[in-house]
Amino acid sequence: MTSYIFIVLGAVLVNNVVFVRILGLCPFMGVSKKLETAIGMGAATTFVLTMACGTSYLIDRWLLMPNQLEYLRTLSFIVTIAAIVQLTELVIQKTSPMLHQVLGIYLPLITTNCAVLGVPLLNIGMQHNLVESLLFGFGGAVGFTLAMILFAGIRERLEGADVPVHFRGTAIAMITAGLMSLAFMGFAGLDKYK
Amino acid sequence: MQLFDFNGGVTPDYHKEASTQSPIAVSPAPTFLVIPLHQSIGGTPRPLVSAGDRVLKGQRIGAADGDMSSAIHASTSGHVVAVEMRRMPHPSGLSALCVVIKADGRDEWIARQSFDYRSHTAAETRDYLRDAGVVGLGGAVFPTHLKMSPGKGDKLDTLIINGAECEPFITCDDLLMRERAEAIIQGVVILRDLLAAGRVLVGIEDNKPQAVAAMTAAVQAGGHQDMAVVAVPTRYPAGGAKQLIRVLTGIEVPHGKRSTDYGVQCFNVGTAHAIHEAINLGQPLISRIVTVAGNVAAPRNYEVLLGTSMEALLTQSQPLPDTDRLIMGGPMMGVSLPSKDVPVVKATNCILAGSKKLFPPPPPEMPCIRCGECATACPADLQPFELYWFSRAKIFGKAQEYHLFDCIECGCCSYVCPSHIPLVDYYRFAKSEIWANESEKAAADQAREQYEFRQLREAREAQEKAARLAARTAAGRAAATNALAVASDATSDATPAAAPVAKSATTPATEPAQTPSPQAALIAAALERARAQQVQPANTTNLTPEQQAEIAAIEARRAQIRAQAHPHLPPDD
Amino acid sequence: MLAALLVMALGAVVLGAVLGFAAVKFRVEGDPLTEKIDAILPQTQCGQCGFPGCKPYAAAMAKGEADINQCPPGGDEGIRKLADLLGREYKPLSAEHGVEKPKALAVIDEQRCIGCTLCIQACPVDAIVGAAKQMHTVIAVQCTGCELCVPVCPVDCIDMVPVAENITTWKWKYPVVAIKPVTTH
Amino acid sequence: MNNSPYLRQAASVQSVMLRVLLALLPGIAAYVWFFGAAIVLQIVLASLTALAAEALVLHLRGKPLAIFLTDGSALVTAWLIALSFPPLAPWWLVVLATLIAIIVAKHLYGGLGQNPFNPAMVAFALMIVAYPQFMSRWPGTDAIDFATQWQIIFGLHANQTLDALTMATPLDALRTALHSTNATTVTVASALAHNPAIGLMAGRGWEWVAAGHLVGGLWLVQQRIITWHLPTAFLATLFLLAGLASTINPSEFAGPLFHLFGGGAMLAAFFIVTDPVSAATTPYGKLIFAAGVALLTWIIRSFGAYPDGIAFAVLLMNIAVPLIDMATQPRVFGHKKNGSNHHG
Repeated sequence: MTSYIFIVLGAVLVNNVVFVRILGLCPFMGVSKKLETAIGMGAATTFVLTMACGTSYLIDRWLLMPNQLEYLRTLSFIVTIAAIVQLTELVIQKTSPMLHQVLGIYLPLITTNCAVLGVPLLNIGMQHNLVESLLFGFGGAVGFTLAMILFAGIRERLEGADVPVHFRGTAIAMITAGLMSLAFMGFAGLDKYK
Repeated sequence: MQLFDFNGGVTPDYHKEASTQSPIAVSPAPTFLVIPLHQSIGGTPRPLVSAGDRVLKGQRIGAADGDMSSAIHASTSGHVVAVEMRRMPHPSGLSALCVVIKADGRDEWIARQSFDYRSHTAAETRDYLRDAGVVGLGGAVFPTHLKMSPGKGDKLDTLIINGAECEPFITCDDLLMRERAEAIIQGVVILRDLLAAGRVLVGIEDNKPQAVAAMTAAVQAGGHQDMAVVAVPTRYPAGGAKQLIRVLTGIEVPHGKRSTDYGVQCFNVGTAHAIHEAINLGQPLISRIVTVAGNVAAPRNYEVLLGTSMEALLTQSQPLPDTDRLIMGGPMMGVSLPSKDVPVVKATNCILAGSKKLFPPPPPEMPCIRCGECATACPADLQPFELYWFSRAKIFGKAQEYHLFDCIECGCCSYVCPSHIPLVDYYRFAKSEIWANESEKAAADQAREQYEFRQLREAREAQEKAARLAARTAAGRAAATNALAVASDATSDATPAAAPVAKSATTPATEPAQTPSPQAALIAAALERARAQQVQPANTTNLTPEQQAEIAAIEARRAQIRAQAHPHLPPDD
Repeated sequence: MLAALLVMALGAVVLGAVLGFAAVKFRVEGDPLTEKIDAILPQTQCGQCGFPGCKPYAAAMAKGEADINQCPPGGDEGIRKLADLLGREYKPLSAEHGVEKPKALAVIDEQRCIGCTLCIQACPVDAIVGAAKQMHTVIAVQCTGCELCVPVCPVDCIDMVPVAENITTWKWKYPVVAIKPVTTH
Repeated sequence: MNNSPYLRQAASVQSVMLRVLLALLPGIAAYVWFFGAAIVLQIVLASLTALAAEALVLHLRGKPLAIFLTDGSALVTAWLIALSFPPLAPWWLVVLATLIAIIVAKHLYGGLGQNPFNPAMVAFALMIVAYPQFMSRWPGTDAIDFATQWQIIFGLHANQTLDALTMATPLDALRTALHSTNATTVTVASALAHNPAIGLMAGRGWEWVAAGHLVGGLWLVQQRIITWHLPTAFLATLFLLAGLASTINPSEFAGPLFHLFGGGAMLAAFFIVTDPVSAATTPYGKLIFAAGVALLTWIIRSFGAYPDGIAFAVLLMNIAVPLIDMATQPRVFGHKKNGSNHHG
């Protein structure tokens, strides 16, 4: 049980997908201008990422490994993720048009969110079992959502700041992301305690 | 009696002693009076007089424009010299329509009759007050008759009379209460009766003991058991209506809500006095008490006829030579006037002469360090620094989320700001931008509706036309060809048969753009007529063929744009 | 090799079937985005954007076929709002589509008007009234200031008159920052 | 000609900053008393760098130098950097840190009042990540004369004897001991007992520096420069957490006084979490912010990889400030609900 909690906490804080593993920067920079969209994106990614971790584990364990097809891992994971994203988009469009509109073109972007591919691959590398895979994926996604929300909060406030012209927009956002990453380094070592 | 407290507020130096040393003086009637038609919240009254008319003192010269407005009266007898645009006592320095009266010195009143409000319906009394021009004299000039509905259950719990007068320098209400307490109480009685108020609380800041004593005496003399004069702690802005209601009753009236819905209503003492004069004496609102203070040798209160030039009034108090500005209102909320040559209006409770010494120019504005002093001082419990942050960056939506419109512009935040930021200026800017945006949005919505209606109509017309044309076939074509021939002649009117083709806005330019279109024929013909009628527009006397071709080309382009707009419509042929 | 092909083919078939089913099951009609964009546009219907009205321009933007900086009447603020809504980067108004001007209204000089009705046809919001051969008048409250009536008038009798400020439309100005930047360049 | 109000209270950013600097003096005095004048050298270095960097950026941005250079904000940042860094750190470390604090953390965000992160803490965190070996040069128990200190700071001192002159802070020593390989036998008591640097509570000398900061901080509260919310919430949370943990497991967790008077806790309580620009601003927000900093500080001190977690804790809570402020908006006059609702 404790190890499960450590998996989730580690994925959320210590090895935060965005700030420590530096994955999923595209939506992190792109959809974090407003808190609303950041939350929506985080929710959608959480769903997709958790699903992707479970599915990819099953594919790897029951399809690829028995047939010695590990070299197809990346390829088959991408295809699976793309399908899950498509499915999510269709479902969201039908059930929550508002969210769909808010997410706009960023929903398909989840397909190319490297975090969504990266976390399942990390799962395989860490030899997690199904439950651990799901938890790790969920934790990573929560960490991603956390990063998105915190970042969006700061960006909303920064909109009013008198940032030097050359640093406005993406430049200052990158610097901010860097400093946030620095702050998250403070969590280093917490997952290795005892 | 239990008093409540409001958060925030500040205690600046009050400077009230100087102008309370002498009694209210009557400012002499000037030769010329400039009476703006728009002196209250709401619609601009319609002028009822024109140049040359003789008017009597108290005669209505501007009629209320609907119910959300208030009438305007001549302040003295004389002749109307002009109804024209004059500079207003407004921060913009812009002009507005005013009635200019040359006084004849006789000061001849209209026939004055008291109004027995007990034998009239409430609606009739309200109309009477509207036509008597009674508005709130605390500075907001909201038409009083609009505040006269008791709200739920036809009864009001508490009627509050505002004699707090919290702004530094201003003492007009103080002196009015000292000298005319009985008249005020008579006005309060009328208000109490009309609003069916259960009790009346007169709130006066405790730095005006003489006013408290005078009002208490007047209440006792009248034997009013349901009235109480309450001294409230002196702290700016205790005289704000919302703050005074809170202090006296504990009730908080939110922004945009009517206080009657919460069982309270608040009137200024000056307004009560004006109601007494209008109803009991039959005198409409033509004068008011104005404090003249600040950088003057003899600060004092005057009873001033509305329309008197501020300069004339100021001179009576002998402004000091280093006076560099004129402020209407107090030092916390008053407006800097662009010129001395503006009239005293219903909103003028104080004229403040300023100097560099008295009101030093603010030190340079520094960035906000979010120290939170402003939030501590804000009587509306806002976060002024957040409002500033978003107003400065013109992120108005966010400013509204932080309740920009709950700001009463009392100036406490600017007063305490260590960075010397003119915070209120940012809020005024943001508010007027938001209002402008809203009216723009309304205009855009109307335009969209008009546009869509037009599109619908055009589509329908085009379809009808297409049907007609299809029926006509070759005959129509021949007529059109004829029309072209005729058009190139440009001597006679185009044949009626050509008209449908000429007007076919949906034709996707079937003819080459360069050839003269039937429209050109129409225009030429019209020009011909114009020439015949001797109304020759200077720039069209010699319309060269080149110019005609240009017009035709413009037409063709227009047709193309139209065609793009309706690609789905069937072509005319 | 064969196994790999089989696995991938199997995946493709299964996923394709699921998506196909979802596409049918969760189909939605309509495009609310155009409406939202249209709500931001100023509705002058001036056509300066290159489209025959605000709605077509909105539709083009919704499809991603038009840029957000083509509307001069909407101005800088309009572009910012569009950038915000569509999640695109702000960019300044495109010069080829015009410049931001203060709002003006069309006024017909009735002495010169010959009653040709061309302006009536050109007006996208029916803000000009008058019959053929009679003087035309602009209904000021309905005029959007699109200027479409100006070029079509054969006698140049339509002027664009900037809307003057009065006491009620006057706006507080942006507070002047007391600190003047030291100009070193 | 300005608009209303025409009256203003006499207050200025300058006087606020000046009083903050004054309040730092008791702590600095104790610092000099126990550890020599090296800290003064570092303060001078940091101040000069900060002013130069500030002047450079202001010039580049075309802003008036006179007003902004004298506002004192750069000096406050510089002093905080000097006071949080080891006094024997090489000169370039302090200069680099100050440059980063002023240019990156402050001015890239628009300068005074607009930085979301505490500039001094950005500098500290960056340096401890980048140069951990130099960030542990704390003065040892033996007094070193100023000449030697000067040599160490400017790199003129032979490196081999450096280790004898510097040592880890008590916080660091405790953490290293508890996390070492034979950690099973080490307890807080045994680790501290063998440390000559331990004074009454949290390190010889260090506890007096902290006391100095406490005195200065209380004066700031009395001067109404800072409100009680932030320091109280910070110190109380740290006290409670440390107290609770050390009561439950005294062999593994240090006591509350060790935490309060050790490391930069007192400096943080009154001078760092109270930075109004980067801290939360609503009354409840302030409590949450400061408590959050204390919680994270204690967690990082007790379980993390860095000796003193204050810098990271402050930065982490800085990140959350916009959200904290949003969630804790006070009730507006006349409104029922809290928070920023549109139609209240």
